[in-house]
Amino acid sequence: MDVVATFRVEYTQFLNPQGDASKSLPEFARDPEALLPLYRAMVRTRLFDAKAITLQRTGNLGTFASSLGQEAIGVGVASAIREEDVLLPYYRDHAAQFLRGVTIVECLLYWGGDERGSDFSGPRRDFPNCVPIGNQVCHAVGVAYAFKLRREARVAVCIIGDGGTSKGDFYEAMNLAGVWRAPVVFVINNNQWAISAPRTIQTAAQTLAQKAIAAGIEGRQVDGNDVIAVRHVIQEAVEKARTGDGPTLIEAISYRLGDHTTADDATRYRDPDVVRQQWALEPIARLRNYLVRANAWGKEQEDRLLLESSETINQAVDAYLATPAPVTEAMFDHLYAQLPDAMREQRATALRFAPTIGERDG
Amino acid sequence: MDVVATFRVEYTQFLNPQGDASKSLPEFARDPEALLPLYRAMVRTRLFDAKAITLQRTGNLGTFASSLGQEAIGVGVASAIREEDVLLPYYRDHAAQFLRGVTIVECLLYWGGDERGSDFSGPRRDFPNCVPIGNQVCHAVGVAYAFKLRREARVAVCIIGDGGTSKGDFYEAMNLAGVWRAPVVFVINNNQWAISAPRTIQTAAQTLAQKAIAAGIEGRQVDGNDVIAVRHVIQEAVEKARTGDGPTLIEAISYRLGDHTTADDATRYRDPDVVRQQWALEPIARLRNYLVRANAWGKEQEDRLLLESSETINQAVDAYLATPAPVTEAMFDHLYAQLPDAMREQRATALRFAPTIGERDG
Amino acid sequence: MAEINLVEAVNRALAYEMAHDQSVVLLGEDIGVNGGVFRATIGLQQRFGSERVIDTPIAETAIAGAAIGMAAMGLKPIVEIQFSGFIYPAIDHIINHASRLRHRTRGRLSCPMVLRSPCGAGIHAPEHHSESPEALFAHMPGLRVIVPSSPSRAYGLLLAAIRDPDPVIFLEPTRLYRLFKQEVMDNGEALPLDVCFTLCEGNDVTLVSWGAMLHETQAAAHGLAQQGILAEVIDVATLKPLDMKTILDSVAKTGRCVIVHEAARTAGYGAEIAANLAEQGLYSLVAPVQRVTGYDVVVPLAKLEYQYMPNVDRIVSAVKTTLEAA
Amino acid sequence: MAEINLVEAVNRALAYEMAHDQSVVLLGEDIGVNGGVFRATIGLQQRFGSERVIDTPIAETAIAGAAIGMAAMGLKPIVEIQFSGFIYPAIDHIINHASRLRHRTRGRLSCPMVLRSPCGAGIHAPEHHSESPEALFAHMPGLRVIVPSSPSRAYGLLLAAIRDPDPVIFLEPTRLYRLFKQEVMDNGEALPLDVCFTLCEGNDVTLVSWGAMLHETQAAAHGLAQQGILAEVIDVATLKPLDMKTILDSVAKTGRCVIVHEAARTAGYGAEIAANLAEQGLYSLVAPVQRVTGYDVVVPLAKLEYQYMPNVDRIVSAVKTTLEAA
Ligand SMILES: Cc1ncc(C[n+]2csc(CCOP(=O)(O)OP(=O)(O)O)c2C)c(N)n1
Ligand SMILES: Cc1ncc(C[n+]2csc(CCOP(=O)(O)OP(=O)(O)O)c2C)c(N)n1
Ligand SMILES: [Mg+2]
Ligand SMILES: [Mg+2]
Repeated sequence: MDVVATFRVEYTQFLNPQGDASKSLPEFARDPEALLPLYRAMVRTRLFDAKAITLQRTGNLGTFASSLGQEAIGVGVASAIREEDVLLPYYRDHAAQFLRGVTIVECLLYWGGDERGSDFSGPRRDFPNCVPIGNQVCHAVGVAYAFKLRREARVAVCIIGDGGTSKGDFYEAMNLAGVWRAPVVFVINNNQWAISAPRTIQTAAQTLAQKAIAAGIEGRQVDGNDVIAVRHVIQEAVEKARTGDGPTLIEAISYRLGDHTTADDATRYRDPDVVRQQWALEPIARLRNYLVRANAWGKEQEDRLLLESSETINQAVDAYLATPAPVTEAMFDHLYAQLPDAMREQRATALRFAPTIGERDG
Repeated sequence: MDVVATFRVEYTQFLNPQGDASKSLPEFARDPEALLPLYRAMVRTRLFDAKAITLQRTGNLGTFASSLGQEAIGVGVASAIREEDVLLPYYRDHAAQFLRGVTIVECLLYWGGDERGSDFSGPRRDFPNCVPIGNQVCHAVGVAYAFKLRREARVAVCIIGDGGTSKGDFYEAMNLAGVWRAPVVFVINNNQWAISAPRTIQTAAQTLAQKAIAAGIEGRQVDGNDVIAVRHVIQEAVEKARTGDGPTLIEAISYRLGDHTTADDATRYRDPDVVRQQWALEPIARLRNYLVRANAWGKEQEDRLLLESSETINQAVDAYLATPAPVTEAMFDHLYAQLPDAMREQRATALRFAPTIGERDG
Repeated sequence: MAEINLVEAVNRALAYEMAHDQSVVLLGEDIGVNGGVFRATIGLQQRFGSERVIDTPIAETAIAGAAIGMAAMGLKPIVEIQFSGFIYPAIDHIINHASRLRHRTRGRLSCPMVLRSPCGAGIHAPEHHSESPEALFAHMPGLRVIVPSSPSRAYGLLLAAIRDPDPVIFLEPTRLYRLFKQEVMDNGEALPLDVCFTLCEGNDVTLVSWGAMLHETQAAAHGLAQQGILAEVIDVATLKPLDMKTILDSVAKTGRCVIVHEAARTAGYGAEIAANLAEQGLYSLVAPVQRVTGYDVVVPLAKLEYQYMPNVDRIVSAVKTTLEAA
Repeated sequence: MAEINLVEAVNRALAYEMAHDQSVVLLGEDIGVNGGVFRATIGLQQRFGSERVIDTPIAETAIAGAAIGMAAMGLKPIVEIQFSGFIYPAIDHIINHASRLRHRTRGRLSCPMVLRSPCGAGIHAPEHHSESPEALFAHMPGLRVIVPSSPSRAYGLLLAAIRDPDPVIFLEPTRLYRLFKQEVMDNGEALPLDVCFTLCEGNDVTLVSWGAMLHETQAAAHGLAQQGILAEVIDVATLKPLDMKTILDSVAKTGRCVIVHEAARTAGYGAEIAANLAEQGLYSLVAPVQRVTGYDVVVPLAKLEYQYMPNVDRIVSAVKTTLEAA
């Protein structure tokens, strides 16, 4: 038997869990100061997640999916791409969206059950959160094709969970991107759980990155709790795509430190001890340790950051809570560019019989 | 960057295109006599294909998909599996079905537009032809799971085309089979065309066998024009599955020497010269050359085989042409185990207004 | 005899049949250790093992397809699709294979499977979690389509669905999962799959509905009763095959019909019932049929979902219209 | 002015719009070099290049999904699904994204795409090649659904569909592709997407149909005319949004209505039209509405497909029934 093809999957990490550089850092990370924006973004996201959960618990928000422990993925991705690139997020990507310019109020409106949250400012071309698992991967390939067709130096970047890699959409889209050499980057947030399903019941593949091999494209693994590594690997993939060298799949290994969503209770299906161990790997302390040792960060800055971030978040929460609910007719708006005459009567009926709109708790 | 995983794809061939053994043959093939049934089966299939095309051209058969040039795949597969195993074919697998016990008449009835063709004798549990690309791969995993659950030493074997490997079903099913370690073998008939789409349009992957890596299962490539190699590789995969060691993907490389179906005209999209070159690789002459050199076959046997086969086929064709068309009410039979009362009136209407049933030409 | 809610009734029916029929297997996402996101399968994996209660990868297409393969081999797979908004990747296998495997093989193979999925709005769920796709399946030849509206009917109809030799789509209204309890005898008794249930009799108007909307429909009937208007309330329960006779007999008596469903109006299943009235019940109708349905819009997010769903006022007003007519 | 058949009309419309709108791109299986299995796209790749006329892998899910991404970025993708039996893997993206991208982003993004697919039986095609799925799409909020019945309407309606800023499902009856020719001016003039077309006027009965079945419906109208029965024939053409007014006005005049379609009867689109008559046209109806449709069975293979499809006799008989009534 002759060997007709061989493949390998590589793994990238710069900061080990203790926050020591395990190898020389990439250009952008040489100056610790340059890493502060990434650190601040991760901290702000974590504070936001905590706040959002409180809002849900107190009946002021709908089901919410926290990114606890996976902040480095969203921040690494968003910091590596350009304003004109297009992000196709799933429902756990507000860390990336915030850096892209989506406001906290918009994010809260969305999870509060108000479509206006997806009419976000900042990245007007970015896609809204994709809730049906995997669909966004197909959309990303179409977005990338449009860029390629128009000779625009733009890249589509989509994010999907480890569970999402079991979905046909993921494979069909990667395969299509390979054929089209489309300027797209597929990022897997491998937080090792899909609600109650551990990574092991999703696939017998030893890595998720190797799924790229099926599409004939490059697949890489990165420490998803090392924001430097994530940003670096994404940056390489994005520039590769931008210069016409095709798609890349990146598996970012992290861990879901929280429940799947506020509707979930992870203690039903996983061992709290394992979660406790995973806390030793989380991205924020890791980068903080590095910055502190590099004398780029200290208690004073930390306190100020926490204070300022909390204020920003609280102001946004007030604005969110003060936002009047959408009007009944909103459900007929934007269904079509123009509402068909055939539907005017339905709209009138809706207005006539609409119950008074519920408070935030619905 | 550390390498965290490596993979390889191997290729198997025993008989080279000239029919010389490029390496020592597997056990079952040591005695040339043992290969005669395979040779006869391939020849019979080729004669059948020619006949079926004539029937279609003369208005006595519907659209038909010939297996010209790919006979070794069906024959290799069917000769390697057991009666109690289950075959899940697509629409180009009558070579395998005939060896399984499906009759020529049944095959003609199916392509002639009569559901009774799928109520075939012989392998009562085998699936009917799958026309929607890729679906059968999912079914095969469920079939295999049933065997595993009941501790039956049976294997599900499905066949799919190279174009079918672009479909989400194919990936989802392989991935699921990997997780379940299901006793299933996935065979790709890589005839290098999907109607007018060359293999290169389907995927950027250099081999189709490597798609198994995405599912964490074994993927192998085999010369699909070498019936010995096909049977050998399938046999290994089937026994591996039977003994609980999980699924395998096998890419059998062949070539579609004919049109996609009788509804197709391949000269519209491919170079006849390339097809002519591919004739040098086809499986029947290859095995014949080997058998002749091994003094196991000669002109006399060849003539008798052609004569006998033609007679068998012609008798079957007569039986097919003599088969009365199905009755109108047949479309209500077997829709449910028992026809719901709500549908009795529809059935009566159908009987009342049915036009006289068309002749074979519909 | 215990009082249980609808999701508990589903759980009991599944448990009963798994205990009595070894060929029944469950597969879906998070149905094992986690007992399903709505807990419909809670306790079943512990009791029947992970080989019969299978936590699958996220792959609705392969889940449906694999179930077909299992069913063809004599198992009775019961698939749980986590929310009806995620049922669409399974439709290809349902319509192209499950619904026709028996037909296309002339009975040689069959597909005794059940596809369960929560459906409907009203629990402030996220996007895509509030769909009502029953009409899509009701249009597909070879299927049975069921939407239960109470714990006892959920129990009896689900048992019937599992025992049915052909594929059944079983849609469970999430809003009813815990809305109310009922005494349900866990005696393994199935309900018939070919009849509508008349929940209360009346001579003035016929109210036809199914699933969660029966709750509003019955509330409307109560309100009307106070005003001396006696409505006959029919729970369609099994949408396909449809027991039109029960509805026609009722309309022959009342002369008026209001059909209530949560799904979008256009080509919703209410249209099929109204069409049958126009064909077979025309001479009974003394007033135009009324459909009170969800609007032809995307089901809005939580803030407006109750503006989308039919409510008691709309139903009562529709009834009044039919009474004023003629 | 040239006489062309329906598939040529489709080809002309595609060519016209590609020539006048750079943002139009085609994608599908075998649509390039091969010009599509029905030749609907013949010559287009040679003329507009393989970047705008894209031969795709066999992946209906990703094809539909990619089209949505393209559309959101300002392209106008036109997807060809090779046969309607293979449209089902695309449904998830159509209902969960294409139909609601504008709605869920409050107009920030939109999805101006067309999904074309052959539909219907009658050409002795293999299994799964004869489906009529229009009702499934008509039930989905946010879509437009069109089924042309002649070369000129195919040309004008397809142009309108491409220019429409929202997703359109465009189903082309294979049986009509080459059945007859018509003079069609290739002048880029679109037809309106919100009206039914009255093909011939009559006072005795209203015949409502669409797609290939209009052929049988018109033949029936001819036959009836010989017997002095004057039927008004309406081509619905755009099923969603539905121009019910044209149908109601006609029935107000005739008092009788027969709806003809090829798809299975239960929850077919004929039900929606009949339901509207029961709601808004009841007092015009002097006879029960009749639906002449495909049966609720799997479309049989070639041998029985003409036993499945509605034929002139059935239509005429239904008309007679409505005339005898009352
Ligand atoms: C097609 C589809 N099926 C099922 C669901 C229900 N569901 C929501 S989240 C989830 C788990 C996703 O896990 P993963 O992809 O790993 O992302 P994570 O939530 O862990 O970030 C499931 C099954 C869905 N949203 N879409
Ligand atoms: C889901 C689906 N899409 C499209 C088709 C139409 N179609 C029939 S055969 C075919 C090409 C299949 O090519 P391949 O898988 O290589 O098998 P081959 O015919 O070459 O043996 C296509 C696109 C189909 N049958 N099913
Ligand atoms: Mg996960
Ligand atoms: Mg092929």
